[in-house]
Parts: sequence; structure tokens; C-alpha cells
Amino acid sequence: ADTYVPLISKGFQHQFWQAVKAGADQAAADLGVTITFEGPDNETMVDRQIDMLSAALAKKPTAIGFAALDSQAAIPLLKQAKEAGIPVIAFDSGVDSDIPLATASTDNAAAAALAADKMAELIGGAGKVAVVAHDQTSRTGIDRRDGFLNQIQAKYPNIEVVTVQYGGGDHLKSTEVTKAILTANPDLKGIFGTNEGSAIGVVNGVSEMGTKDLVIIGYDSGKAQKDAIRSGLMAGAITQNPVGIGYETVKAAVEAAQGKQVPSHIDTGFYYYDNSNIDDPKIAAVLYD
Amino acid sequence: MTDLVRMAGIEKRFPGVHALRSVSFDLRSGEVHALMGENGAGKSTLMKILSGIYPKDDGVMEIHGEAVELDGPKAAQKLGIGIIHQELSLMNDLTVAQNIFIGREPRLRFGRLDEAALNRKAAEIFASMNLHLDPKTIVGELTIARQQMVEIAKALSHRSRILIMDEPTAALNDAEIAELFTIIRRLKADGVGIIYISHKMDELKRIADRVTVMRDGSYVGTVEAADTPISTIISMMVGRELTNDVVDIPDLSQADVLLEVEGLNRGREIRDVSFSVRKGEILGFAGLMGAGRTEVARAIFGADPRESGEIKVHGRPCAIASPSDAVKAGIGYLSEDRKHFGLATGMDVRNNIALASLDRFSGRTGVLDESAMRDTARGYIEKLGIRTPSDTQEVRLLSGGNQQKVVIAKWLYRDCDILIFDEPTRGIDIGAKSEIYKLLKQLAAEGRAIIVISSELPEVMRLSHRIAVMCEGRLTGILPGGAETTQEDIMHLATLRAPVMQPEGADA
Amino acid sequence: MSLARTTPAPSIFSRLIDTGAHQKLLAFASLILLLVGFSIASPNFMQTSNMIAILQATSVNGVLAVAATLVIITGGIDLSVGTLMTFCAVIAGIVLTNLGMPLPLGILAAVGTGALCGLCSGTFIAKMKIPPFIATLGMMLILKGLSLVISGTRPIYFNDTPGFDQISRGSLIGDLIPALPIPNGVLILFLVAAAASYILGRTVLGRYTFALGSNEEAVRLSGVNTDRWKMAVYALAGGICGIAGLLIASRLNSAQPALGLGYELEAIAAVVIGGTSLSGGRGTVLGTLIGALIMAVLTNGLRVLSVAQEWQTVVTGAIIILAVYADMMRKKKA
Amino acid sequence: MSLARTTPAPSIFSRLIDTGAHQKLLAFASLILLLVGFSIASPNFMQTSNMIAILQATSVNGVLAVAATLVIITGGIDLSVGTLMTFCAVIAGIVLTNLGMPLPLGILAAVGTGALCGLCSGTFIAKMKIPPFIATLGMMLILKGLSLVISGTRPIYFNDTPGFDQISRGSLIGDLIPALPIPNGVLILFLVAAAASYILGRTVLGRYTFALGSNEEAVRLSGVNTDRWKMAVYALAGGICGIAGLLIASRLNSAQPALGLGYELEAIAAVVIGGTSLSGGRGTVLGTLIGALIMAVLTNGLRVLSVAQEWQTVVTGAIIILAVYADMMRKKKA
Ligand SMILES: Nc1ncnc2c1ncn2[C@@H]1O[C@H](COP(=O)(O)OP(=O)(O)OP(=O)(O)O)[C@@H](O)[C@H]1O
Ligand SMILES: Nc1ncnc2c1ncn2[C@@H]1O[C@H](COP(=O)(O)OP(=O)(O)OP(=O)(O)O)[C@@H](O)[C@H]1O
Ligand SMILES: [Mg+2]
Ligand SMILES: [Mg+2]
Repeated sequence: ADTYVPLISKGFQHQFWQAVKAGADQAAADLGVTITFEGPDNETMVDRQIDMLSAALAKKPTAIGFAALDSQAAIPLLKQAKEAGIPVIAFDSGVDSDIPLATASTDNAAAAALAADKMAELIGGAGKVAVVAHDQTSRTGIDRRDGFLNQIQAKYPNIEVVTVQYGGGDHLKSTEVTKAILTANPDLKGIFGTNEGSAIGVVNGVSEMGTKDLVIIGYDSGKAQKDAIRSGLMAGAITQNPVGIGYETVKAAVEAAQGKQVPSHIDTGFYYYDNSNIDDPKIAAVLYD
Repeated sequence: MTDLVRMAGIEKRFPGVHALRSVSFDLRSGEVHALMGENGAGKSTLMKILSGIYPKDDGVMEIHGEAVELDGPKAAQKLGIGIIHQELSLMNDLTVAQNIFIGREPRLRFGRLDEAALNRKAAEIFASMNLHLDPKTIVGELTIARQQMVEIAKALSHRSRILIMDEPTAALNDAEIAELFTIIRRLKADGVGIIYISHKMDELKRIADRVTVMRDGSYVGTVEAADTPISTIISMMVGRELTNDVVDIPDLSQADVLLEVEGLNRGREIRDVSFSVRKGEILGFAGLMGAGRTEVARAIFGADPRESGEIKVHGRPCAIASPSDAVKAGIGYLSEDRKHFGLATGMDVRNNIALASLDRFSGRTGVLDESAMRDTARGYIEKLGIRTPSDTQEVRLLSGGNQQKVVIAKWLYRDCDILIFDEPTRGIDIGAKSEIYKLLKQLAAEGRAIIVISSELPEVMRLSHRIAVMCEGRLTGILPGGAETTQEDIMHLATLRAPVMQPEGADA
Repeated sequence: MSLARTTPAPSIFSRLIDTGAHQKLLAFASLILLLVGFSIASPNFMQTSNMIAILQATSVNGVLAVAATLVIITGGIDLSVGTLMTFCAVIAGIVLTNLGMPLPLGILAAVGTGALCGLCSGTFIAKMKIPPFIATLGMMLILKGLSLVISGTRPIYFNDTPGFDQISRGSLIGDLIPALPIPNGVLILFLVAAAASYILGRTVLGRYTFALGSNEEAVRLSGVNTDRWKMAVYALAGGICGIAGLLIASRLNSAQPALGLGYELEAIAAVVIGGTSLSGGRGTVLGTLIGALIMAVLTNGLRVLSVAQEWQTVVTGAIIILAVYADMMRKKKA
Repeated sequence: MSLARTTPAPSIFSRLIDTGAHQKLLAFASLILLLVGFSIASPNFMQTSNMIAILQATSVNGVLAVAATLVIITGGIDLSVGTLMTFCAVIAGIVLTNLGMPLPLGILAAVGTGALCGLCSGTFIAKMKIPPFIATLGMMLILKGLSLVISGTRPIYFNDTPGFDQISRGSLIGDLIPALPIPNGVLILFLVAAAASYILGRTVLGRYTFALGSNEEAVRLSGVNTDRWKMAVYALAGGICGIAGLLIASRLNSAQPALGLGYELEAIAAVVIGGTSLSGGRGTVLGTLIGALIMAVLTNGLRVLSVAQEWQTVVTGAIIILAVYADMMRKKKA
């Protein structure tokens, strides 16, 4: 029969996930397999993701790609997959289990630490900064927030993170959050936005308030974020390699299904980009619009 | 005979209305004490105070000889006071039995209901009332008349020592009224005191022992029913004498036929109904409860679908699929159930009067001429004597009879060629009734065609130029109006169940 | 109005059980239609394991919808069912994992907390006269925040409570009849629905639930302490949300403190699809079950057919409208 | 008749505007209380820039809430306001960016699409007799999916439409009076509110909006084509959602196709906090504005105070309940 690989992701509508999907679609075309890509509306819907996984299993797939919202919750279904001989490849973040044969992901904590280093460098190692995060409970939200906070705490004693607030990744909410932060902290030096929606919200909020000389560091890409970096509104951003994540996941899934050995961890890497290297082919390749 | 109730110096104010001014009232055991007065005189308000629904502002109240302060309906119930409300207050989604015993359901252990006992007890009450009603019927599916019977059954089930009946017969026909009176006499014999409110004067002589009259929220006087002429009571109520004119029937043989209904059918409710009304004519519709008169009216008006039948207005066939089609064709319909089908009770008097005619108050831009609406509303308030603090009072705060007048005003202003009035005087006081009769006659004289559906035979006979009688969905005959037709003639047709009878002289 | 008179009038009880089933036959029909349609469209749909997955997916939403049904019949609404569920799950987590208490205590704590929170909403509504929409919206937010506060914004796992995951995932029926591995979660849904149906049809509380929704003022004028009964209904609904909390926690083997928002709309949708009127006074638990199943079948079926996710949403919306339209048509005819 | 002159009687119109304002004085008071409280708690709160930020934050939700007010007064509900807003924004994006049409056409397209979709919901409700909750829930899902479909799940940017971002961010007032840099978005909110208030208070459509919510059957039996008017109300509300779509697109200088879910609850909450009853027949646009402002002040103030996120949620829930409770108390006294 046809080779069919469903990917159950953490989200669907966000541009990040669409970029992962694009990579997966590319791999599917290259390898001549069929894929589907699905994810819940937001990263709190753990049980909805489980329902998606069980619907995917009902389709008797060749292999499955899975980005777990909660790694424990899915274990019974993953066991079911294992018993049925369906290989599972984890992506975006790992699963606390030995069932997935490979994990294609970014080290979000390390990436956020890099953002902290850049922030420190750009504000001169001292001053107040804030974080506009996208989520309080999801793995990526926690890793990026804590990666940033821990790095500041460990290495930059003169930098104070005055507040961490959450905009749910919603552009408009993140805009309002940013404006409130700026109102409360007129002497703020920088803000870190932990995903695309948050970062754009920060840019919007700052431009609506007319604040000058604030260092904004973003996360992921997207047209608006790239424009903001080009225009100098945003200092720079961390990018993962979402297209790579999608591509590698499908590739590993197909290989595993063919009985080939796959590397247990596929680090798809992350980069910091700013006005200086945004058009660098290596960087441009991992950015999406 | 002991005094069950003594009320003195009762005061009640609502925003903008001084509803009761130092009213006194007393009730003895074993008597029927009628409470009379025009619409908005304060009868219902006084009774709501007695049954613990409204707190009184001032005055004293003694029940069974002891001064009491009622803090809610439950307290009144405990003192043995039961009330049949003027406005039906039933739970439409529950069954008849469930309604009657709400709050007093027979229970098994652990809060379980004993549905069998519930239905049995309800059936017993119905049997004692000579009422054929399945206790398991959903109340919302009953006609108003039957709902009224359920209210009565509910009040009886309380076995109250003091029983208030606020216009219990407004929706009932003669047979049912007779049944109710039998029940009242039985209760009287048991020593129950009954307060009886009605606008039907003939009932006074039949049932009341004493009569208390109120006017404008004040106490006017109490008289013995047996030795006081009705006219005296009426003049106590309205402050003047009323003249009783007789119907005089114009010769309409040359007048155009305005409305023609042919072969109207729907299921078992309407079976092959055909009739016509001429310009300037008042056609009365008589029949027992459930005869199908309301159904016919609603079908003509497009409120309900019809299976077959043709409606001609001004001789031209008219496709009426909805009430708005009917109004466009010049037909107006005043429903018998003002609360559900007549009024937007949350809106004010002015807007309710204008409701069917907003197009007349607005230009092409759709902006309303508020001052014209106000003037119109005030005109009708004056003309019909609607008792309201202003034209911007919410309709739900008016007394029942005044609400009815608002609906009438709405249709009078809409000015249709053909007007169907379904129980137009339900709950309306005697003074206003004669005003409305005058209005109907005037409308007819101006060349409109009027259909009056009424369960009160005297009303039908007093108004109609011709009388159509229905029985079980069929038009069993059309009788001429005036002195030559007797109540017996009408009752004969109203109980004519055989299908052989053809409606005679649809054109007579 | 006039049409209603022609039909023989069923009692509340028979409306719930006999004619209830009878009346719902066609809502049931559109469920069957969906099942048949999907079976033809995809050979993978009609497998035992997928049917059980659908039932499993119904269980949590179904229990929430039963809770919502009770409240909606009184003429109210409960927007807090989803976050209350989560809050109860978190409480169970605290009691079982953080405090290390035995399982029965955890269950008691979850259901008790649910009932207590329901009582709170009920008090706001009945005593403080706050409209149900606002009272339960406020509760929704309060409980959402509190779940995060008491859990420290982290999921609580039940790994130390052996057997906890069996509440939803185990299969008592499957142990007896191996061919029918219906998970306990589904069993619990049916038990909850049966109990709620019984309460509605046979007890005083149920009678007042309908009466309140039908004409609250009339009930009050009959001397019934309407406030107390209304509070009781909300408390009962809250307790049922507690059960839903246990189910979801057991299914995920963890209490996820951020879950729950958006579940209220799905629960209410199931209730309304099931024929219960939002204006109160009428409704059936059976209808709600069918409503919840229709939603679950729809979601699952579209996924099994691999319909693109954005189209899944469109089709779901359209079918919900059509299903209710079919139901309306049928009622009109009847 | 003699009674007629004892109280000065307000007309519907003055009820909406004058006494409306009068009546709302105390709901207004709890808004003032919040403002004062936050000013004391944080010196940074009461700055012109922050006040403008709050107004700006109210604009989108405020416009949606005005749309919801109209529908709620008819006794209906509209769950699709949020996703309809997004859909209209996406349509504007397609027309302006993908098709390169001039700005006025884009505006027309957005508002027209909104009105058309509203008309659809209205038709489902009035003609097909589908309960508003279900009809608009279905529309919510359909529009959510369609936004993703027609945008290709990608945001559409308005970089090629100079001046588009000025719709919301520019300040006509600020150009005239530099001390009052009120953004156009806020101006538009007030214009929309004033227009809606005028329509409700002064026109036939407004009068039928109230009448439908008060007693639809009585209106129908008065010979009014209720279906048509109901459809008109939903279409008007849809058109207003189209304006909201332009506002949000202009603020984000892009149409974000995934946005919009959850906005409906916030809009309805603003309406109910503003004193409009969900059972229909009564309500004011002014109240809705105050309701939306209360929500925006609350959110902004708690953020300026840097209250922890989870506690923000708890406090918001509690204050919503308290604000409505205060309003109830006042009404009881009056
Ligand atoms: N809740 C209320 N608020 C304001 N005014 C009221 C209220 N209830 C009654 N009224 C007014 O009090 C007066 C007395 O009303 P009531 O209902 O007692 O009259 P009634 O004698 O029963 O008249 P009817 O024969 O028409 O039933 C009326 O003017 C009415 O408008
Ligand atoms: N309780 C009932 N259950 C079922 N059908 C009923 C009931 N009451 C009346 N009907 C039916 O409704 C039809 C007509 O009722 P309708 O109300 O139109 O009569 P009506 O002559 O206007 O009497 P009313 O004086 O009660 O208004 C009849 O066919 C009757 O059988
Ligand atoms: Mg009265
Ligand atoms: Mg009748």
C-alpha cells in the first residue's frame, strides 16, 4: 500500500507550524509518500491532541510523527502504536519514553539563552528588561521563558527582568501587554518576545507607544518580523529551522518504516539573525514569510 | 359567621401610581364577597397584598382575628389563603398535575416523586370539578380557558379557608361558569370565605353575598348583593349611570362584500368553513370553548397555515401566508391572549399602540417621529380611558383591563378595513365595555367589516348584525342578529354535532 | 401554538424516557446517517478500535454536557464547566500526589470541590441575582486562575497513584466480555447520564429544574424556595463537572492546569444539538448524549478521512447547522 | 388621565440617551472606581499615553460588543462576531493586497462581506428557525475555516496599501488638537456606537429590534414581517463586525487568519456587564461601551501593576462579578 505518515503537531494555524508543514510536504514530495498534518487550536488542549492521535492510528499509518503537548498523556496510545508495529518519530519536543525512535527538535532553552546573551550585549550589560511570552504552561513557552531568565540570572547580575507577561501568541493581546509593560516601566531597555505572535505584538506595542531606543529581540520569523529587523525596529531574533524539523521528521519516519536505522536525536539547530546576516543564504534558508 | 379577614387603611404606591388609598375590606366565613371596580381601580393590587405577593405600605391586616405581617406567598399559604391570579401564572412545560401540586408533590423516600399519586390526586380534583382533563397534558398545549380551569383546580387543591378569585371567569364559557359556581356554593357551605373579582355584572346576582366597590384606588362602599340593584353598583363604580342601547340592524343588502372565506380547512380544527362579511357589517362568532373560532380567525389572518380554502378581499382572491400579508390586505386581528400574542409587555404604552403602524411614523429614512407617536398614544389613552401614569409606562405594569385597551388601541390606529376581534372585552370593566361597543359600531358605520368572536352570548347578541355559530370546527349556521334570535337558538347550533347540517345562507 | 394541540401530550417523564427516545429518533437518525456516511467513505472508520476511540472522546465532553443540560433546563447557562473540570482535576492531583492521600479521598475531593464551586455560582445567581452568564463567566476566570495558582502552573502527574488511570482507561466491561473493551470512562458517562436522567424525571429536584426554567415566578408564587433549588441544581452540575475532572485527569494521567477554556462552548453546543432549548423548561439528557456523539463522530470522521484541517472546521460548522435544521423540520412535521 | 402628569415620562429615545446615561451613572461609577484604584496603586497608570492605550485596546472589542448588543436586544446571540471580524479582515487583504484594488473598495468589501455573512446567520435563524446559538456557532466555525482557506493559512500584509494602517492608528483629532492624540480607531468606535445608538433609539429598525426581543410573536401578529427585520439586524451587526475587521487589520497592518476565537465571549461579556439582558428586549449601547471600557481598564491596570498572570485572571473574574453585583444593588434601590 501507499506509504502514509500523519504528523500530529502542537498547533496548526501559527506560521511556525505552517513552516514545519511546508518542510514535511517537501519531504513527502521528495520521497513520494503521503502525509497529513494536524494540530489543536492551542497548546493547552492536551486531550484533543490525544483524540487526533487515536484518529491517526485508526488510519493504519506506515509511521507517525508526533509533537507531544504532554509527553506522559500520550503514552498508552504510543504503546498501542508500538504493538501495531508503527514507528513513531517525535518532533519539536521530546517524549518521555523510549518509544519514539528519533526526535527532531530545537533546544529551546539554549536558543532563549542565546537571546539573553544578545540582549545583554545590546543594552550594555545593565538595565531593566521584560519578557512577553506566548504561553505559561506549554513546553516551548516554559523553555524559552526559563532559558532566557536563567541565563540572565546566571551571567548578568546587573540586568533585571522586571516582568514576564503572557499574550497567548495573539498579536493583538501581545500588543496590549507590551503597552502596559511600557507604561509601568518607562525606563525599560529591552523586551524579548518568545514567539512570532509575541514578537510582532512587542513591535506593534512599541511603535504605537512611540517608544524609542528599546531593544527588541524576537523569536521565529515571518514577514512582519523580518521587516521589523530590516527597518531597525527589532534588533534581531532567534530562528529555529521549522522547515528542517518537518523535513527531517518525515524523512526519519519513512526510513524507520523501511527498517533503516535512524539517529535518535536530530538537532535541527537554531540561529540568531539580525540586519547583518538576514540575507545570508544559510539564514535565509531557515526563515519563512 | 366570623371575620376571616379584616383589612383597614391599606396604602400602596408604585412609582408614579398611588394604587391604594386607605382601603378597607373584610371577609366573613361562608360568604362570597365580590370586589368590583373599573380597570386599574386596585382590585388585583389589594388581593396581591392579602396573598403576600406585595408588601403593603401602610395599614393593618387581620387574619382569623390576629394581626399579621405577610413576608411572602408562603406565609399567606400557611394562613390558609389561596389565590387564582388574574394573569395566568402556570409553568407551560409541565403537565397539568405537576402544575397543580408544584411545591407539594407527593414524595417517596429520598426525594423521589410519586407520579402515580400526583396524577391520581389531580384526577380526583378534576372529577370533583366535573372537568374532563387528562392530568398528564402539558399545560402549554391547552387553550387559555382550560389553563384557567387548571388555575382554579390548583387553588382548590390547597383547601384554603380564604380563597381569592381574580377574574376566574374571564376566559370561561357559560357551562364552565355554571360548574365553577357549583363548586363555589359547595365551598361556601363548608365555611370557606371567597373573594370574587369579575367584570361580568350578571354574575353578581348569581353568586355574591356582599359587594365592595373600589374606585381610583379608594374604597367606595360595601353593600348587600341581594337588595342592591346592579345599576346602583355600576354607578358606584363609574360615578355615573350607563345607558344600555339595543342593537339596530342596518340594511346591508346593497353593501359590497368585503371579506369572503370559502372552504377553509385545517385538520380537525377547521372543517370547510365558508362565510362572508359586508362593508359596514358586524358579524358575531359564537360557540363553545374549543369550537374553532380562534383557529378560523388565525387561519384567515395567516398566523397559522391552512390546508385549503380561499380568502377574497374586496372580491379579489388574496394570497395570505403571514400576518404581514393579511395586514397589507387590510385585515387586522386582535388576539384573545394579550400577554402572549398581543403585547410587547416590556415596552411602553406608546410603542405598543404604534407597533402595527410604525411605517406611518417614519419617512423613507426609517427615522421615527417620536412626537407624533406620543400624540397618537395620548389620544387613545384619553379616548379609551387607559389608566396609566403616562404613555411611557411599561405595559406590564398596567392592570389587566388596561393592557387589553392598549391592544385595542393598536388595532384601532392601524385602521384596517376588516377587523377581527377575538374576545375584545376580556377583563374589561363595564364602563369601558360600552365604550368599546360604541367604537365597534362606529367602525362598522364608517364602512368597515367587523368580526367579533366572543364567549359571552349577551355580548354577541348585543353587537352582531348576524351571528355565525361554530361547533367542533364546523360552521353550523348563521343566524340573523337582533331580537328574533334567542340564546337557545344559538346554543342549539353550538351543540349541533351532526355533520349533516350545512351552513345556511353564507350570503344572507 | 395551534399545531401543538394536535399531538397527544406526553408527560414530563414519558417525554424523557419513552417519547424522549421516540422524539429523538430522528436526531438519532442524523447520527446514524453520519456513521453510515463515514463508513462508506473510509474503510478505516468502522473499526471497533475507532468506535471506542469515538466513545472515549465523547466521555469528557459528554459528562460536561450533562452538567450543562441541568443548568440550561433551569433557563440558566454555565460557562464555567470547562475550567471547573480542570480545577477539580488539579484538586485531585494535590490531594493524591502532593498530599499522598488514598484514591477514594481524591475522588471525593474532586467531586466535592465541584459541588462547592457549583454552589458558589448558584449563590451568585440565586441570592445575589447576578445573571447566570456573568456569574459563571466570572467563575470560569476565577477557577482558571486558581488552577494555575495552586498547581504552580505545572501539570501534576498521578504516577504515584496506581490505578488512577484505570478510572477512565481501564475496562470493567472488557474484563467481563473481552469482545467489548468499552473503557470505564464511557461507562461512567452512561452512568452519569442515567443518574441525571433519573433525577430529572423522577425526583423533586428534577421537577423544580424544569419548573424553574418554565416559569420561575410562578414557582416562587407557589411558595417554593426557588433560590435553594436553583443553588442545588448548580451544585449538582458542579459535582458532575468534578466527575469530568477525574475522567480527564485519568485519561491524561495528569492534571493539566491550563486546559478547559473553550470546552464550555462545545458542551453547550452538544446540549442544543440534542434539542434542549436555551430558554429553559425543556430538554433531555438522552438528546444531549446524542448531541455529544454527533460532535465526536463528526470530528473523528473528518480526521479519518484526512480532510484538510481548515476544511474540517468549515464542514463541522455546516453539519451542525444542517443537523439542527433537520431536527427542526422533523418537529414541524410532527 | 390625571395621573399622566405626575411623573415626567422618558421616551424610548431619552431612555437610551439621557436617562440611559443617568441610569448608567453607577455602572459608570464602578468604572471610575477602577480608574481611581489603579491610579493610586500605580503612578504610571494615569498617563495620557496609557489612557489612550486603554481606549485603543477597547476599540476592536468595543465595536464587536456594539454588534453583539444589537443581536442580544432581539433576544438572540451571536457567537460568530470574532471569526467574522477575521474573515472580513482577510477579505480586505485579498482585495487590497492580492488583487491590488484601491482602499475604498477594500473597505467596502470588508463591510459588505460582514453584512452578507450576518444576513446568512439571520436567514438561518429567521427563515430556517435554527436557534441563534447554533446558527452563529456554525457560522463561527465556517468562517474560521474559510479565513484559513482563502488566505492559505498565511497572514496577508497591507504594506502595499499606504494609509491602511492610518485607519486605526492615525489620529485625525490629534492632527487638529495635538494635545489630544486620540487614535482614529477610537474615533471610529465612538462613531459606530453613536450610529448604533441612533438606529436603536430613533429608527424603525431599532424599534423592532427591541420589540422582537420583547415579544416576537406579538410583533408578528401585529402584521410585521419579523423575519425580514431580524435578518436586517443580523446583517447590520455583521456589517459592524466588518468595521471591526478593518480596525484590527489596520492595527496589525495585516490580516491574521487564525485570530478571532474567544473574542465573542469578551464581546458578550462587555454587553452583559453594560446592563443589557441576555433575554432580550432591553439594553443600551452606552452601557456596552462602559462594559467594554471596564474590561479594558481592568486588563490594562492589572498588567501595569505587574500582577502575576494567573492572579490577573482570578481578579478579573471576581471584579466582573462584583461590578455586576453593584449594578444589581443599585437597580434594586432605584
Ligand atoms: N407593579 C406595578 N408597578 C406600577 N404600577 C402598578 C403595578 N401594579 C399595578 N400598578 C398600577 O396600579 C393600579 C391598580 O392596578 P390593579 O392591577 O390593582 O387594577 P385592577 O383593579 O385589578 O384592574 P383590572 O380590572 O384591569 O384588572 C393600576 O393603575 C396599575 O397600573
Ligand atoms: N385542550 C385541548 N387539547 C387539544 N385540542 C384542543 C384543546 N382545546 C381546544 N382544542 C382544539 O382546538 C380547536 C379550536 O380551539 P379554539 O381555541 O380555536 O376555539 P374557540 O372557539 O376560539 O374557543 P375559545 O373560546 O377557547 O377561544 C378545536 O378543534 C379543539 O378541539
Ligand atoms: Mg386586576
Ligand atoms: Mg378563542
